[in-house]
Amino acid sequence: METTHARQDLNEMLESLLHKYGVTPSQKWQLLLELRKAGDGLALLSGQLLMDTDLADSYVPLMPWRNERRFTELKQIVETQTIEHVSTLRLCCLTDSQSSTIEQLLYREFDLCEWLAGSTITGVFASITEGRAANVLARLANGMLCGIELGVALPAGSTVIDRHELIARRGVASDRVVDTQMPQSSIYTFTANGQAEYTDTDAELFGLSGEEITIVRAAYDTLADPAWAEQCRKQHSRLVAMAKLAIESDNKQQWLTVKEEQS
Amino acid sequence: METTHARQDLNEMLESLLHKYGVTPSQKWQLLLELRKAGDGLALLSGQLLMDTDLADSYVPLMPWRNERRFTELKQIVETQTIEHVSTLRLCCLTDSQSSTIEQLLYREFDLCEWLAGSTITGVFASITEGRAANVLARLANGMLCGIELGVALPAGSTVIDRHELIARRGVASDRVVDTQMPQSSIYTFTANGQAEYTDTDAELFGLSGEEITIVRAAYDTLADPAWAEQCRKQHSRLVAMAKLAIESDNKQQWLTVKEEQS
Amino acid sequence: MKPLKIAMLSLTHGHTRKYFQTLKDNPKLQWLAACADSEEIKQHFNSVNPDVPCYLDEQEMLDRHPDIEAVIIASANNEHLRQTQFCVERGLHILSMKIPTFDMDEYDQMIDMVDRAGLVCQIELEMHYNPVVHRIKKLIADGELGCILSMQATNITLSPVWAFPWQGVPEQSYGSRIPLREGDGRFRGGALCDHPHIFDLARWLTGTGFDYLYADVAPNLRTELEVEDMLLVNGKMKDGSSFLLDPSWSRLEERLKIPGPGWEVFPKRMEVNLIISGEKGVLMADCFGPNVYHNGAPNDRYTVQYTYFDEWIGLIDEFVDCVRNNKQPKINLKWHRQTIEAMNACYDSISSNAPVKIN
Amino acid sequence: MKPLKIAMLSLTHGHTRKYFQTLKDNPKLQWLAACADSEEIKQHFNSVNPDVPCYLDEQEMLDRHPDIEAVIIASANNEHLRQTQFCVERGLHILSMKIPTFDMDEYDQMIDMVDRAGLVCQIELEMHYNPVVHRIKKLIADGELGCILSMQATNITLSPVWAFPWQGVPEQSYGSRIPLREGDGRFRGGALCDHPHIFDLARWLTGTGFDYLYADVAPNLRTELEVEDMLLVNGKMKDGSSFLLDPSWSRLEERLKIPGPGWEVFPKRMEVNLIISGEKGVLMADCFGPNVYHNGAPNDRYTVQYTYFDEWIGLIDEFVDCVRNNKQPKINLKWHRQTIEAMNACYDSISSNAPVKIN
Repeated sequence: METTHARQDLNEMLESLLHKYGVTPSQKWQLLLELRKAGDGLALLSGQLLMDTDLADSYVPLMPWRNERRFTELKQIVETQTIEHVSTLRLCCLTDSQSSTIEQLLYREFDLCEWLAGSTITGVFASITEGRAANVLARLANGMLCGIELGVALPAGSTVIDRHELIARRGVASDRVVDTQMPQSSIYTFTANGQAEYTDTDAELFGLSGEEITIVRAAYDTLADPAWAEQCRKQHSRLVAMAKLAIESDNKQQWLTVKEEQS
Repeated sequence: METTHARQDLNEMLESLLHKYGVTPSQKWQLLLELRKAGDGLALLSGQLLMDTDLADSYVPLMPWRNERRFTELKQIVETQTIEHVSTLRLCCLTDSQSSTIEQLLYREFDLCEWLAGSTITGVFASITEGRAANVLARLANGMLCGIELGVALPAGSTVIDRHELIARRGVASDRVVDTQMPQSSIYTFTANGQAEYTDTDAELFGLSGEEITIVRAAYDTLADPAWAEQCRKQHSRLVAMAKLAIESDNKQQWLTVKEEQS
Repeated sequence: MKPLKIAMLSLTHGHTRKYFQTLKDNPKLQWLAACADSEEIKQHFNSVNPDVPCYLDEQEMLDRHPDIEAVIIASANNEHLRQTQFCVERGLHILSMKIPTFDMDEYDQMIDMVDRAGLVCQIELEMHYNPVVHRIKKLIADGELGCILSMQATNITLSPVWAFPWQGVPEQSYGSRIPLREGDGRFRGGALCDHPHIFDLARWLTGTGFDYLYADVAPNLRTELEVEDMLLVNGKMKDGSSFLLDPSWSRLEERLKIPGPGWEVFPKRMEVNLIISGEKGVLMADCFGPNVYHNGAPNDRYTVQYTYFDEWIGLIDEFVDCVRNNKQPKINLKWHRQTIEAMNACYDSISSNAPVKIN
Repeated sequence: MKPLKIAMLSLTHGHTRKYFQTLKDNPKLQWLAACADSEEIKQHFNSVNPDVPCYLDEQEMLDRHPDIEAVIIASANNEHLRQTQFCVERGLHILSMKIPTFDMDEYDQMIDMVDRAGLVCQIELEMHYNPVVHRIKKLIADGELGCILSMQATNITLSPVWAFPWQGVPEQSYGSRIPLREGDGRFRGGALCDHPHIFDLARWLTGTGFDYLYADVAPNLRTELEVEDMLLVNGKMKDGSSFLLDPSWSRLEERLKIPGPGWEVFPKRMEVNLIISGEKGVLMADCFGPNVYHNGAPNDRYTVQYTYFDEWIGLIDEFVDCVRNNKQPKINLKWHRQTIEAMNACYDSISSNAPVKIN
């Protein structure tokens, strides 16, 4: 995760947001940017960091991508039936090998798949090469099909390249504008220091990076609504199991069904 | 101009194109990539290189941008009335100060303005800062208004950033896709050597850069049609005069009319 | 902090609906009442805000809700002087839509009456609370671009006249009926009057004022309108940097009476883009992008679905802070005066075909 | 070089119209005649190509134009075997549309008859002449990406069935009526049959063959069709690299009988995009972009206007060169065989819900 701020800063930002909107959490809490022994109270951190750990009661696994505005809008496009009868989801996420593992990308995209589709994955077929590229087909309980293209082969330090497209009987929705391949930015600068890009989407948390903003907002949501924190824990268990299932599917060259206890 | 090939290569490419399509020029010719004393026969080169020179009879000033496919298509969108009743043209071209002067950009964009609009510029108002940025309003004989935004403030070695938009009573046409700011490419590569972009549009001249292709094709057109070469010479004189007029407009802080002999 | 008790006037401005959610959700505000310009507007308001009392008479509203502390003036431009006076006389703080008045004598009267009453009068220019603009401001302040050479900016939208008819009536939008120029059948009061933001940004981002402006109009896209819808503005700032501004209604619209999904014909109905060239480099910005995209309901047309529009959070934060802590908002009447002067200069330039100096 | 005397058969294939300009303009060709599949098609042909004689009987065309040297087979897939035989018997070189046949016995008969006759039979896969594909091929050959780990590719279009009905008829498109799988009301013969290109590119760009393929269908966008329109293909190549291919009709269309402006509903009616991950980096490509854009006639919808479609120049260059100089085209029947095998494997995988091996 791109972090330009210390953990302390983010905790203070979250604290002031809770104060501004009058939210009083029922327990002590701490926002973490990496896996560490939780202290007193709740430890809030991205579920991607908890994939290889037993989920202790104090951990709240966050799915910060759900707080990205583009995904909020895509979900709303589906829910308001702006596009109707989604048939297929086409998800893609490419990173470098330092910022993600294939398992972590599977975790994120499986979650986005289920959340955007409003359904649960029932089975997967995966082709994975050297733990560096994965191609996955997932079928959802509501009949939709989802293709997931993942890779960690970008050079170190690259920004994430992703795409999320929903194809429906009426209309297509996507976070990439037509006839483009690359994510676009709000600001481009060209100076003697080279080219830089900026995309600021949140004036209230201005100064934080995009990823920092989503983790703060995701943590806020779980503190404001403990029932939601509980749902995150349940979804986390499913996502970890499905990521493992995808790897097993590649090993066995088989379509594998998500078992009941996973849903 | 980005040249990855020697002049000799381009002359050979042009020769083979003439041969393939059975075109036999009536005079000796030579394609030039920089201003030099012309030898025997015609010297074909970009008109932008001839702005400070008397136009000797042997020079054929080329407007190679007219051979860019995107501009051919934009012109066709106007001519076929796919968009109807154009009101305003919005043109923009930003380069570094090594590859262009403001005068050269004025030359190019004035030509594109008249060619896409199918009309002639009747007057201009320009604001120019330190010879490094220019903002121009041009009015056309057919009533259209054109805004031209120019700059040579990009860092050395930058690729050109431009945009050409036509706004009509029915429809908008542009060479930039909606909700983007930067020119897009056909291919992006991300390797340890950094990011690279490629846009190949011409399999017949594959291997040449985009600018090389347009200069070869522009030269071909003038050799295939001597009447067209003569028109290029006339247009060249107007464009040089209008670029000077824009600079005069900035100095005088006045709207200036294009004089009859210029049209 | 005690929530600010607030009301809305007229409800005929294009931004009216943007306040509804804010007024309901923002814990810093307590929305007491609204006053509609007409019975038709009142009925529509009641249908979407059934819990907020709506009146047709401003005095009646105040009589029923004597604890109102501030009002949002959301009316046609030619109502602003009268409503400002009305508020000042009753000691109400004001959050006003973007054009106080184009008549500079009236404008100075408004400054004078607000100053003497010691009230907050904030002009709503929401770009000041846009996160992309924050970043641009910071990059310039950090010296990334060096001295500014040139700024090119668009503030282009579809035309709201079909939903807000006063925006097409010269007397209501510009304040009087003045021909654009000799031989042109159109009058002042169109797209230019709708788009002060880039004039404001040119001043705010460069930190200097306008030196001169030259403007020209193009043929209207909407031939039915008697006001201009396409124009371009050229000129220089006092620091010698040049600019080109596009404040047009250059995106076509479906002629909806009540704006909603499917309003746009071109996929992006609103754009504020900037290119700033400086001695050290170039910055390009889209203040409302990137976004998400669909071609679904209602028209199956490709559409830019904006992903963030949070300006009203910061705007209300500032307004409440100014009222409660007795501060002057950044965009007060005095700051905003040169923006209005510059817009008037554009109209004068169009009619004279010559640049107009700003003092 | 003497121009090649050429004719067209059937005129029912979606690419038919792309040849008209080429056949008229290309100095390497002399277009002698055409033979239409029906009176209706003949009439339309005559209206756009009044100078080219058009027949309804293939033998009659040859009798009238005995100097025809080569033909373009532009017909439904189930006509290809018969027409190939017809041509071979008459010593005519063949440029054939993209699916010779899905029946592998028939396919091998075709190889055999063409081989024995010593004729050129080139399969039209125009991506081989696309300049972006040339660049990709060169970048891979130059080792920019190292060994390939993964390839993701789309070959998505609108559905041409309303203009070319045979593409929705299992018997004419796939060659027989075979259910997609138990309990599914659809049959083989839809979008997959229209999109061999990315299967071909996977082989051509990686330089290896398919190991296994797994495919699945999604709910149809067009519920009226009895063939599949949405599917995805997963699997691995022999070198261990994995792939995900999308050969869907995932872009909606106006149901025009004769394709033309306004055909597309989604702005981009056709896309071939690739992402190739290698040990040394990643390549992303759009073989048909960037372009120009408008929202004008006929539907005021935002539309991608393609800026280059020159594939037919290189395609004809190769075909004429092969005929005149007795060469084998790159995409001959033998090369193309595994592409067809892989597409059949997709259908088998859909019906078995298991990956299918390629030998």
